[in-house]
Amino acid sequence: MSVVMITIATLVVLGATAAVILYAAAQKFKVYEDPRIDQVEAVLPAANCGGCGFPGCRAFAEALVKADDISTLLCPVGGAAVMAQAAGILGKEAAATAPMVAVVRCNGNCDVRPKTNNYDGASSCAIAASLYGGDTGCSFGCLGLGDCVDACQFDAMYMDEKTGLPVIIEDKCVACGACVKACPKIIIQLRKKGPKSRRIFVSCVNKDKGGVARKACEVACIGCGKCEKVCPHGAITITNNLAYIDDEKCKLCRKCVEVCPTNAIHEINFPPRKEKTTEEKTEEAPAN
Amino acid sequence: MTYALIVISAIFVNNVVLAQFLGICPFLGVSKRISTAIGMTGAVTFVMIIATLMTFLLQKLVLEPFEITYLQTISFILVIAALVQLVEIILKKISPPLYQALGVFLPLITTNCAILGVAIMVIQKNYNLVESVVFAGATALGFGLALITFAGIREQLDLVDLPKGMSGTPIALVVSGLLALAFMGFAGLV
Amino acid sequence: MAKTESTLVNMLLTLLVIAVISGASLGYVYKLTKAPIEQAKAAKQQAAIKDVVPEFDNDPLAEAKTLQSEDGLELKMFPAKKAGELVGVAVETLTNNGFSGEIRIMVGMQPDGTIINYRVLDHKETPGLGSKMEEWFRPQAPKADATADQETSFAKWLYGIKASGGGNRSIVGMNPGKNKMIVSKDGGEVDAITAATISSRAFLDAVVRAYKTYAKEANLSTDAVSGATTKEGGKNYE
Amino acid sequence: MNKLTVSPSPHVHSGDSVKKNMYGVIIALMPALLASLWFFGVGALVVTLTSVAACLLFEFLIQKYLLNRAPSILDGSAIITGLLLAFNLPSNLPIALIIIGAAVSIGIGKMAFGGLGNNPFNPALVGRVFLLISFPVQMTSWPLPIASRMSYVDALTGATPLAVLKEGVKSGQSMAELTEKIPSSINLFLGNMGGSLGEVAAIALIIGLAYMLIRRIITWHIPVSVIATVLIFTGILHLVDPQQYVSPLFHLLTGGLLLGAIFMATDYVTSPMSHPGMIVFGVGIGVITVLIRVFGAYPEGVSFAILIMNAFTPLINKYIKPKAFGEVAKPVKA
Amino acid sequence: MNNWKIFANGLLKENPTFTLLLGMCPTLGVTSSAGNGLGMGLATTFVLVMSNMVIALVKDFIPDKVRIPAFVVIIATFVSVVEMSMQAYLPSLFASLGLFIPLIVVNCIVLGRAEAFASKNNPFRSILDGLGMGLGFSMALTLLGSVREFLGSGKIFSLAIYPEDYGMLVFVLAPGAFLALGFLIAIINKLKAA
Amino acid sequence: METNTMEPNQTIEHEGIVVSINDRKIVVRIMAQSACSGCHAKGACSAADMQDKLIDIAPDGHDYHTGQRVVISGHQSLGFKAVLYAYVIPSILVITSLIVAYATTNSDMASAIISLATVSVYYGVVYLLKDRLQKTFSFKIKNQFS
Amino acid sequence: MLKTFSIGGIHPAENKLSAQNPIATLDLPAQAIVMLAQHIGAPAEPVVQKGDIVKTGQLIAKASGFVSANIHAPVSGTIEKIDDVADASGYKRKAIFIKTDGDEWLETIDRTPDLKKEISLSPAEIIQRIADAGIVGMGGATFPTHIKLAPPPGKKCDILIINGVECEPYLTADHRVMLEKGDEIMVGIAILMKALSVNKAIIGIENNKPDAIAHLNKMAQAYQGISIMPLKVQYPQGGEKQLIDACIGRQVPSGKLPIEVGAVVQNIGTALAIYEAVQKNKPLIERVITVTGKSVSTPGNYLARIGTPMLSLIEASGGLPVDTGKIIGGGPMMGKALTSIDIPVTKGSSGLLIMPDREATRQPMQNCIRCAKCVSACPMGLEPYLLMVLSQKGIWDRAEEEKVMDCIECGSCSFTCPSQRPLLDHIRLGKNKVGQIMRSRTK
Ligand SMILES: Cc1cc2nc3c(=O)[nH]c(=O)nc-3n(C[C@H](O)[C@H](O)[C@H](O)COP(=O)(O)O)c2cc1C
Ligand SMILES: Cc1cc2nc3c(=O)[nH]c(=O)nc-3n(C[C@H](O)[C@H](O)[C@H](O)COP(=O)(O)O)c2cc1C
Ligand SMILES: Cc1cc2nc3c(=O)[nH]c(=O)nc-3n(C[C@H](O)[C@H](O)[C@H](O)COP(=O)(O)O)c2cc1C
Ligand SMILES: Cc1cc2nc3c(=O)[nH]c(=O)nc-3n(C[C@H](O)[C@H](O)[C@H](O)CO)c2cc1C
Ligand code: SF4
Ligand code: SF4
Ligand code: SF4
Ligand code: SF4
Ligand code: FES
Repeated sequence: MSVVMITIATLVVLGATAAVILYAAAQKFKVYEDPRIDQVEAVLPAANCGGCGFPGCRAFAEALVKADDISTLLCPVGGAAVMAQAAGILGKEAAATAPMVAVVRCNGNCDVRPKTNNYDGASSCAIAASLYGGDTGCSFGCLGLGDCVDACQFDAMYMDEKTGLPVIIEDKCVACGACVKACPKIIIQLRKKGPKSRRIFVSCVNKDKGGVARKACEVACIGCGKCEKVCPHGAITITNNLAYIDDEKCKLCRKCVEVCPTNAIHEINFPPRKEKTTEEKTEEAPAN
Repeated sequence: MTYALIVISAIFVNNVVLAQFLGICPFLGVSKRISTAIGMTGAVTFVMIIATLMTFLLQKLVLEPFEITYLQTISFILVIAALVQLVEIILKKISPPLYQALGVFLPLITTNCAILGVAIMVIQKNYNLVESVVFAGATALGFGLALITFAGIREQLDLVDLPKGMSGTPIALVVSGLLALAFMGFAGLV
Repeated sequence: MAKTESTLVNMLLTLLVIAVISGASLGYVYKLTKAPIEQAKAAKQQAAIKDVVPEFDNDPLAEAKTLQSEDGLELKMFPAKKAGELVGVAVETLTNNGFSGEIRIMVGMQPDGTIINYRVLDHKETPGLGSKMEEWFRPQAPKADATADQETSFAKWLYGIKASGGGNRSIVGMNPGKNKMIVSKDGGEVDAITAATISSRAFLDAVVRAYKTYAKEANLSTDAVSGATTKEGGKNYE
Repeated sequence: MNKLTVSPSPHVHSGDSVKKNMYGVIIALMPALLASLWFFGVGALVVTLTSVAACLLFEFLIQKYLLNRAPSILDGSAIITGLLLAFNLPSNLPIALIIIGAAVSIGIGKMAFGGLGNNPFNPALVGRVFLLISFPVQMTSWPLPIASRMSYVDALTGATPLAVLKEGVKSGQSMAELTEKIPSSINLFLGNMGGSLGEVAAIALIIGLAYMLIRRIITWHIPVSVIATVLIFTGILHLVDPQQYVSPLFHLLTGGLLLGAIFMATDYVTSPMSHPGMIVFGVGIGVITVLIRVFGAYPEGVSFAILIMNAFTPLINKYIKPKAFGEVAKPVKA
Repeated sequence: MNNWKIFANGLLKENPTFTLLLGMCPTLGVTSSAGNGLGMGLATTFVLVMSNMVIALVKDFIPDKVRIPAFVVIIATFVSVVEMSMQAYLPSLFASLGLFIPLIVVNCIVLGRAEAFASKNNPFRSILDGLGMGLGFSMALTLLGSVREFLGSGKIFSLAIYPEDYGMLVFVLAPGAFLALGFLIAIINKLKAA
Repeated sequence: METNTMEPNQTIEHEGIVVSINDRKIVVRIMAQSACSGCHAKGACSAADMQDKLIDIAPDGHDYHTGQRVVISGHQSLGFKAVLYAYVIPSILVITSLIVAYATTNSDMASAIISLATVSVYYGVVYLLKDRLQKTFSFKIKNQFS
Repeated sequence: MLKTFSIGGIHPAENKLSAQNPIATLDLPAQAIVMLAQHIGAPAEPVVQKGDIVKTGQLIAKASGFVSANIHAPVSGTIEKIDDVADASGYKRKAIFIKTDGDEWLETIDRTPDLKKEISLSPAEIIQRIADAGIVGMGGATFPTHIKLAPPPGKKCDILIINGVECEPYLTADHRVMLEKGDEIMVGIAILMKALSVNKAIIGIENNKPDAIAHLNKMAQAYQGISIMPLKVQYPQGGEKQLIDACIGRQVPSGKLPIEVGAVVQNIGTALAIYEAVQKNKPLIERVITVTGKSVSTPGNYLARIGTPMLSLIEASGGLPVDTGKIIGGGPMMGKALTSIDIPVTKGSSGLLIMPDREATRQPMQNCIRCAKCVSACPMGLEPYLLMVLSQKGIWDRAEEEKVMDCIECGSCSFTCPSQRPLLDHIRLGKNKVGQIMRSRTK
C-alpha cells in the first residue's frame, strides 16, 4: 500500500505546486480575449488577402469586435453577406455596401493601338512605366506586362494573348483591390458590380487631346463631350480630355454608349441590342 | 575530457534535432528568420539547463529514494511545465522592460520534446549532476546550431521560386534531411 | 450541467481528486506490471543465457556474480551447472568502442573459455552495418553462400558485390586464450564485418574482455590473449 | 523606319553566359578525366558515361514532366554534376548505384529546389554522400590504379592511402611502418593510387585550376583558403607529434582535397558571394576536413566538410558582406 | 457534424501528420520500420482515446483555470500506463521505441485534442475523435515506416521483399527520415491538389 | 532623416493595438508569437501559449487613440540584448557556478543549490538595475507608411 | 601602376569610333524646340509668349524654385508656341518652339575667340553669373551648377576634381573638348577654383586618351594648382564617388554628397561652359555631342544648339543606318533608349548612339547562378543579385538595409551577369520605391 500512498503524496504535492504556478501564470499573462473574435474570424473567408486594410483576417476580426461602428469596414472578399453575418454576431450594423468588381479601363488592343517600338526590359509594368510611356503612341494605356495579374491572389485575372490586355474573370474577382494597387498606370478600378452585374464605364484613361489620342489609339476617349451631353442623369464629367462615369449616378441607360464616336464606353452583361452587334471584349459571364 | 566529449557529441555527433529527432516542432516552426532562431537558442538553452537541473534533483531526491521512478514521466512534465511559466513570471517581476522586450522578439517557449527528452536522457545515461547540466547546455547549443543554419537556408530559399508542390513543409524537410546527411560526417568524432 | 466555478477551494479540490485518482491508478498499474516487468527483464537475460550455454539445471541468475574487468568495467557472470557441475559460463560483457555507443553482449563459454555462442543484448550500431554483428560471428548456414554464388554476373554488374561473404568469421569454438581474436586486418584470425571494422573490433573487444575477466576469476591462462582494441589511437574512453 | 527597341540601361553586355562558364569548367575537368582513364581504364569510362548520361536524363525528365518547364539540359550544369559525381565514385561502382546517385543528385539535390541556382547544397556531393551512407561497402572498395585498367566491377581492390593511414593509426602501427605502405609523393602527385576516379591526379586537377583562374571562371579565394587551411592545420599537428600525424603534403595530395577545393567548393550556387565570405567558407571546409580525417570515423572528410559549409553559406552571406563603398571599418556582427 | 465525420476527420482531412504536421518527433524518430511506426501509433491512439474519454467525462467538474494542469496529469497518467504495460508485455517494442513513449505526453496532438475537442464534447464523440486522430496518426506512421523499411532494408513489417543488402541504408538513418517524409508530404499535397 | 551609415538600421517591428493611454505611457497590446505561431494547426494545440503581451511606450507627442492599430519598433539589437540578459548570461552562470561548486564541494545537492543561488543573485541584480533597463529597452511607435 | 577606384568596376569594349574626328559646328535648325525641363529639378517657367521675337542668348524661361535653371534662346527668331512635345520617354512635356530666322546674338555676349584669362569677378559674382547663364552639369546628371558651387554651411571644399574620364564606351565629346578647348577649360577651372576658394584642382583622365593627357599637361604648366591625373581605364570611373576615390583616395560615405569629403566634381564640358559664361557672358545654348555607332557611316562630334532636332545630327553623320535597332541618348551603359528620334537636343545630351539590330536586343534571362560576378563588378560594393530579388518580391525594408539607395545605376551588374539578368532594371525600381518610403517617413 505504501507505494500507492507515496505516489499519491508526490503527485498531490507536485500537482498542486505546478497548478499554483500555472494558475498564477495564467492570471498574470492571460489578457481576456473576446471570444467573439474567434466567432467572427470563423465567418471570415480566411483569404488573408489584406483587401480589408488589415493584415489578415484575424486582425480584421479583432478590429470588427473593437470598433463601435463597423459600417465603414468591409471584407471585400466575403462582401455584404459575410459582413451581415459578422454584424449579427456582434449585434452591430453592417454597411450596406454594394458589391464591387475590378474593371480594366483600357481597350487599346494590338489592332487599334499600333506598336511604335519594342520593349526589351524586365517584364514588369512598374519597370516599364518608370522607363517610358509605353510601346505605343499612347503614354497612358496598358503596358501589357501583367503586374496586375501577378498581384491577383484569386486567379481572377489573365492576360489575353490576342489583345495584350488583362481580363477580369468577374466570378472570381472579390474586389480586393490588389490589382488596382499593382497597376502603375492606374488603369484598373473597382466599380460597383451593378444590378445583374451590369455596368457601364469609360474604357480609357488617355488624357491627351482628342487628335493626339485618336492617332495613338482608335478606341481612345477623345474628350469630345458627346456622352456628357447625352447623359440624362449627369453621371458623366469630362476633365483633361477624358470622360468619367460616376457609378453612383449612372442609371445604366446606355445612351452614352451609342453616341461615343470611338466606342470608348463599355457596357458589360447587357443583353445584345438588336440594331448593332456590340463587340464585347469581356467574356460572357452569366448574369446572376 | 569527458565534458568535452559530452559537448562535442551533443552538438555535432548526436545532434538533438538531426540525429535524435527531438524538438522537431520548434525546429520547423521557429526557423523562418535567423534573428528569431538566435533568440530562441538563447531561451531554450536556459530553460533546458534549469529544467534538467530540477528534474535531476527530483529524480535523485524523491523518485529514486522512494522507489517511485515510474512517476518519472508525469512528475517531469509537471515540473517542466511549471518551470517554464515560472521563468516568465520571474522575468516579468524583476524587470518588466526586459520581459517586454523579449515578448516583442521571441515566441514563447512551450514545453517541447527536446526539453523533456533531455531530462529523461540524462537519467538514462546515468550522468552525474554536472554532466547532466553540461549535456543539457550542449544539447541546446546543438539545437541552436541546427536551428540557425536551417533558418539561414530558409531565408535564402524564401527568395527563390521553389517548385509548387515542394514549397513549405516538404522543402523544409528535404533541407533538414540534407543537413542531417551533412552532419553524418561528424560520426565517430567521439 | 453547470461548469464548476474557479474558486480556490474548487480548484484545489479538483486537483486533489485528480491527483489522488491518478496516483492510485498509477500505483495500481505499477503493482500489476511490476512483476511482469521484472519477469520480462529476467526472461530476456534468462533466454540469453540459455542461448549461449549448454543445458543446465541450476538457476544461473541466482548464482550470478559481478566481476571487475581489468579496465574497471563491471561484468556479470552466470555459471551454468548441470547436476552441480559447471558446464559453462555466460558472461554479460560490454564495450564502449563501438561505432556509436555501448555494445552489450552475452558470451557463453565452456569452462575452459572456448566460446560456445553469443548474443548481442544491446547496441546502437548502424542498422545494416554494425548491426550485422548479431549474426555475423556465428557459423553461417551454408545455403546463404550458395545463393550468393548463383547471382548472375549481370546482376553483379548492375548492382555489385554484396555485403555478405567473408570466410573466417565465426568465433564459435575459438578460445581467446589460444586464438588471436582480433580482426584479420589487424593481424588476427577473425574476418571483420564488411565495411564495419569498427563494430567488429568493438565486438571482439567485448568478447575478449569477457574471457579475460572470467579467466582471472577462474585462474585460466591469459598469456595468449591479445588486447583487441586496448591500444586505441586517438580515442580515449573513460 | 522599323520599330526601335527600348529598354532600360545598360544596353551592352559582356557576352558572358552560363553556358560559357559551365563549359569552361567542363574543359577544366578534362585533364582529370584523362588521368582517370589512364589509371582506371574501362571502369572510369563506364562510370563517367553512366553518371553524365543519367544526370542529363533525370534533369530532362524532371524539368519536362514534373516542373513543366522547358528543359535546359544543355546549359552544362547537369554535365558538371554528372562528371563530378563520377569523379567522386570508385571506378568499379555498379551501374545501378551510379544511377541512384545521379537521381539523388539531380532530383533531391537540385530539382527539388527548382533547378539551377536554387539549391543550397552541392548536388554532386549530395549524391555522393547519399551513396556513401547507403552503400558503404561498394563505396569504399577502391580499384587499384593501372592494374585494374581493363576490368570494371570485378577489378582488384585495395585501400586508399587515407584509409591505410586511418586503419594503421587506429591499430597502433607506427608512422614509419605506415609510410612504407603509402605510395611515394611523386606517385601521389601523379595520381598513381587508389581512390575515387577523379581525385587521384593532383597535377591534372591543378591544371584545371589554372585554366579556370585564367579564364576567370572562379576566383582564387576558395581553393587557396581551403588548401592553406588544411596545410596549416595538419602542419601544426605534424609538428606536435609526427608519429601520430602524417605530413601536410600527404593530406594535400591524397583523397578528394584538391578535387573538392578546386571544383566542388567553388560551385557558384552553393558558395558565398563575397570575397571575405569565400575565405571564411574555405577555412571552414579546411578545418572540418582535417577534423574528420584525423579524429572522425571516416578516413575522408572533404565531401562532408563542403556540405556542412554549404549549410552555413546563407549565414555567411548574411553576416559577411562585401566591403561596401564608403565604409571605413566594417562593424563585425555575429 | 455526424459521428462518422468526426471519426474520418482525423484519418484524412485533418490528418495530424500529413496536414497538421503535429508530433513530428515520434513521426520521424520511430519510423525506421513499419512495425515500430504501427506500435507507436497504437500507443498514441490508446492515450488519445483514453484521455479524450476521461476529459470529456470530467470536463464539467474541472474549473477552467486549472484545466491545463489537470489535463496534463490525466494524459501523463495514461502515458505512464502505456509505458509500464508495454515494458511488461512488449519489452522488445518498448526497447525500440525508447524515449518516444514517455514523450507522448508532450505530443501536441494529445493535449491539442483534449483542449480543442474533448473539453467541449461528450465522451462518445470524444472517443471517436481520439480514435480518428489516433488512427490517422498510426496510419501515417505506418506508411512512413513502410516506405523507410522498404527502401532501407527491403522489408515491410520485417517481411523481406528483396535482399537487405540492396537496400539504401540512409532510409533507416536520420537523413532518410526527413527526406522520406518530405517527399511523402509533397506527393500527398500533389494528390490532394489534383 | 539621419541614417546611421555604419550599421544597417535593422529594426524589428510588431503590430499591436493601443489599449490605454495616460500621460506617462501608452500601453500597446501585442499578440505574442508562440512557437507554433506560423502553424495553421494552432487551434488544435493551444497549450497555454496564446498569450498577449502589454508593452509600455513613452509618449512621443503624437496623438493615439485606444483601439488604434500601430506598429511598434525597436532596434533589432535590442532583441539580442534582451535574450542575452534574460537567458544567455544566466545559462552561463548556472553552468560555471555548478562546475566550480562541484569541483569544490563535490556534492550534487550543494552545487545545485549554489548555482541556483547564483542565478537568483543575478536576477536580483537585474531587479536593481530596473531603471537602467527601462531606458535600454524602449520602443517607439513607428510612423506607418503605405 | 595607374590609379583607379578601389571596388569593383568593369571594362567594356571602348569603341571610341569618333575620337579622332574634330568637333564640327552644326547648322542652325529651322525650328528650335527648347524643353522646359532640361535639368534635374523643377522645370523652368517661360518668360516669353507666343509671337515674341527673341535673340540668341536671350532668357526665355526662368528657374523656378531652388533646384532649377534658366533657359536661353539658342537661336534668334519668333516664338511659335509653347506646347507639349514628346520627350525621350514618350511622355508629353512643355517646350518652347522658336522659328529660326537667323542668328542674331544679344550684344552683351562677347563672341570673339580671344582667350580671356584674368578673372575679375568675386566668388559670389561668379556663382551668380553661372546661375544666370543656366549652367547645369554636362556630365549627365544636369544638376544646376550654381547650387553645387555653394556648399552647405559647415561643409568646406578643399579640392576640385574635373571629370575628364568619359568612361562610357563610344562617347568622345569630352575627349574632343579637352583637345580643342584646352585653354578655355583651364581658365574655367581657375574660375571654379576661385568660386570654391580652393587652391587645388585635379583633372582625372583615363589613360585611353593619351593625347588629351599630354595636351592638358602642357596647358596646365601655366596655371597654379591644376594637375592632371592619368587613370587606369575602368568603368564607371566617371562616377563622382569613384572618381574622388581614384584621384584622392577618399570614399564618400553612403548616402552622403562628395562635399562630405571636401571635394566638388565638375565635368570638362561644364568647365568650358563656365569659362564662356563668366568671361564671355555667354549662356548655355549649345553643347558638344557625339554621334556614333557601328553602322553610322561617319561618326563625329558636333557642336549643336540646344533645341536642334536629333534627326539633323544623324543626317550630318550620314543618315540613319538601315539596320538601326536602338537609338540611345548618351552612352551604352547609362544612356536612355529613345522611343523616337523626334526629340530635340537638350543641355544633358552628350551623345547619340545608334545600335544595329543585332546588338539591340537582350538575351533571354536565366536563373541567378549566384556566381557573384555582379557583386565583384559593383563599384559600390553592393549585392545586385540580392537587391534585384528584394525589389522583385517587394521586400523594401530589406532592400533599404542592403543599401539599395547607394546604387549609382552604373549598370556594371547587368553588364556582367552571365545569366543575363536585368539586375539594374529591378534595382532602379527598388530605388524608386525605397526612396518614396524614406521620403514619406521624414514627413
Ligand atoms: C533577437 C531577435 C531579433 C528579431 N528581429 C526581428 C526583426 O528584425 N523583424 C521581425 O519582424 N522579427 C524579428 N524577430 C522575431 C519576432 O519577434 C517574431 O518572432 C517574428 O517576427 C515572428 O515571425 P513571423 O514574422 O514569421 O511571424 C526577432 C527576434 C529576436 C529574438
Ligand atoms: C552511415 C554510416 C554508418 C556506419 N556505421 C558503422 C557501424 O555501425 N560500424 C562500423 O564498424 N562501421 C560503420 N561505418 C563504416 C565506418 O565509417 C568505416 O568506414 C568502416 O568501419 C571502416 O571501413 P572498413 O570496415 O571497410 O575497413 C558506417 C559508415 C557509414 C557511412
Ligand atoms: C556611372 C556613372 C558614370 C559617369 N561617367 C561620367 C563621365 O564619364 N564623365 C563625366 O563627366 N561624368 C560622368 N558621370 C557623372 C558624374 O558622376 C558627375 O555627375 C559629374 O562628373 C559631375 O559634373 P557635372 O556636374 O559638371 O556634370 C557619371 C556618373 C555615373 C553615375
Ligand atoms: C565553378 C563551378 C563549379 C561547380 N561545381 C559543381 C559541383 O561541385 N557539383 C555540382 O553538382 N555542380 C557543380 N557545378 C555546376 C552547377 O553550378 C551546379 O550543378 C549547381 O549547383 C546546380 O544548381 C559547378 C559549376 C561551376 C561553374
Ligand atoms: S481582379 Fe483585382 S480586385 Fe479582383 S480579386 Fe483579383 S486582384 Fe482583387
Ligand atoms: S493594367 Fe496595368 S498592371 Fe495590368 S498589364 Fe496593364 S499596365 Fe500592367
Ligand atoms: S547599377 Fe548599382 S548595383 Fe549595379 S553595379 Fe552599378 S552601383 Fe552596383
Ligand atoms: S552576375 Fe547574375 S548570375 Fe551572377 S550572381 Fe549576379 S545576378 Fe546572379
Ligand atoms: S513532437 Fe513537437 S517538438 Fe517533438
